[in-house]
Amino acid sequence: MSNTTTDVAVCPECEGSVAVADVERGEIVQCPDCGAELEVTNTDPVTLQLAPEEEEDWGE
Amino acid sequence: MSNTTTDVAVCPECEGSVAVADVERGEIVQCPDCGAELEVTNTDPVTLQLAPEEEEDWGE
Amino acid sequence: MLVVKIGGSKGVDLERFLGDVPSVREPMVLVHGANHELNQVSEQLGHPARMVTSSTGQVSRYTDRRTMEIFMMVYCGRVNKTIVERLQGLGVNAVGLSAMDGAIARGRRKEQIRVIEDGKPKVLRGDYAGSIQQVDTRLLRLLLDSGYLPVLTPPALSSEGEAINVDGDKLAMEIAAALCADKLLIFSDTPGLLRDVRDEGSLIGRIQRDEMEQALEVAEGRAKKKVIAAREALERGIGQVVFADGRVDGAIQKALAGQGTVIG
Amino acid sequence: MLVVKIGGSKGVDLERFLGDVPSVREPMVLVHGANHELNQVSEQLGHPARMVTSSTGQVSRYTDRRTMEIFMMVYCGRVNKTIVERLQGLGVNAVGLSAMDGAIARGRRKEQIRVIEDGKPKVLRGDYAGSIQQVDTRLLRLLLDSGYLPVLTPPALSSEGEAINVDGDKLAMEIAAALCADKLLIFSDTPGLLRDVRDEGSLIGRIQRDEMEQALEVAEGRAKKKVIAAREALERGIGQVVFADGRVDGAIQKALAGQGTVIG
Repeated sequence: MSNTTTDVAVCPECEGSVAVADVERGEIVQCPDCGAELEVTNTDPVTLQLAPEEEEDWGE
Repeated sequence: MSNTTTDVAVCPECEGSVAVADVERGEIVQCPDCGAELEVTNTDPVTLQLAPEEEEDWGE
Repeated sequence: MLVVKIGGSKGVDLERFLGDVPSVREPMVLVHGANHELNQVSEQLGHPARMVTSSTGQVSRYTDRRTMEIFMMVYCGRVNKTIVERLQGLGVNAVGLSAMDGAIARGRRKEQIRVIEDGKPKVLRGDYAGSIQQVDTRLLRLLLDSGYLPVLTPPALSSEGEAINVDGDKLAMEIAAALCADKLLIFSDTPGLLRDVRDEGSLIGRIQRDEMEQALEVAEGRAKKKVIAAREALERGIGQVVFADGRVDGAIQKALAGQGTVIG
Repeated sequence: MLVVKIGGSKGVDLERFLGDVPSVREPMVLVHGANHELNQVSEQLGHPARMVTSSTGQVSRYTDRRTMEIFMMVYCGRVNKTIVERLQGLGVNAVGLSAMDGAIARGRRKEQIRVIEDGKPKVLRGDYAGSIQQVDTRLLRLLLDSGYLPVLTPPALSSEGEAINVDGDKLAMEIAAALCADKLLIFSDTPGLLRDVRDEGSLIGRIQRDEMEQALEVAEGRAKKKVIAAREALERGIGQVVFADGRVDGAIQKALAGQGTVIG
């Protein structure tokens, strides 16, 4: 058993609980209840916000 | 006594002999006979040519 | 009117390519990249390039503020001015500019971008990169009408007046469209668009306007981005787009004569 | 017509200085150096600056080809384009140029120079540095007449079309003379010319045209070079030369109002 720490955060969309392990700031996770794509804005403790839309076409 | 190696080169102006020790390429030495300012163009063996005139005013 | 894009790929000998510029009689804007040099200098300065991939596979450079400083040094400093130096030495009255100068190209900075890094989907912020929204050709026309040769490089300007990294091919295409260029010549270290990127013999010679869709299937990775740009270029009124070999002597004249992949 | 020189000294906050530019109504050319940044980046790239001294005590940077590449990166890349970015953000339509662009300044490259290094007199070759012989103002006038603000930096062009390092103050003076500028404002990290370089209170306020010789005795090192440039500037028809403090808010307006060392 690897000693991953599992955190439980609240989904900002449906207030369901989202279990996350070993996430980095900026990482995108999916809410198991409502399926919303959420961005990890902090890791200690883990806080989530709705991830921005996908956008194409950047620099070189 | 430091083990400086002394070379003897020929002055291009007066063909006098110029003894030089531990010189670098580009260094300026003076001919003991005619006083001309000479540039060391090579060190192994030492060769001399007349040094260019002094010029002022360069970059930053 | 001609717009010529010379890439930042390492295979192209810039010195040799520029030797052909004096032979070009018509008004011309030269747009260049410096991708390869930027990777080298970033490494030397201890801030190695961080390439990120979008979920659709598009690869681009994450351009934080430190990267943008090095970007300016390499694109606007070393490569742009080495080109100007070389052209002036050939008697061509070049004027080197970034797309910020005279606010030539303005774009929108992506506040945050979604990428896949180490297999994980992420949101990245503080990326000084974006897409071009508008081109102001007044400065370019002023220079062209007075006989100068503009040598243009990213970065462009965001609406908030910040430097933003924009794709060199896209910049060339936007400039060509805005100047209603007859031809947009895009040079790199391959003979043109290849059916099989590993086989330089698999050159696609000609793509008529109605064969664009098939061409899109053929191209991979960076080449795919180039075909997308070409299609849009034709839609925007540019007469012809040519992907040609920047490594050969007389590269520009050969491309003008149709050597490479001619589209439109 | 105003020519403003902002030095490469580390003491000046460029961001803050540029905040005053929008307040200037008359046509203006901004000339800048980047001495301090060049020393830093040369160090980081493992090619540290090699300063050499002439037999008359003049200190300058030995500019071999590798140094010139870094020079272009720092002067024409980082500093020039950061200034353009900042000014565009302030709504000033800046156009960044080196003195090679449009062949603005041509000069003679010294094939070899005589220096004193480690106490020994030497001849150094391969120095891409020189003095300005001729200025072509057409590109600058074209830009000024169309409402752009040229932001100019060394290097200049040698007669063989090579980039050459030229003194930033001299470049500003040559440009001011060629444009028949009313005022040449030279900013640095001191209040102006000081009787005693260690004492910022020893500011020389005014030097009339006939007091130039005494001023030359007062100045030391880099300041001496500045006074020589000022004298020549007046002889070449520039109305007034002001050495002023680049660190204060509203630096340009204060210099225009006579704060600093006013000559002529």
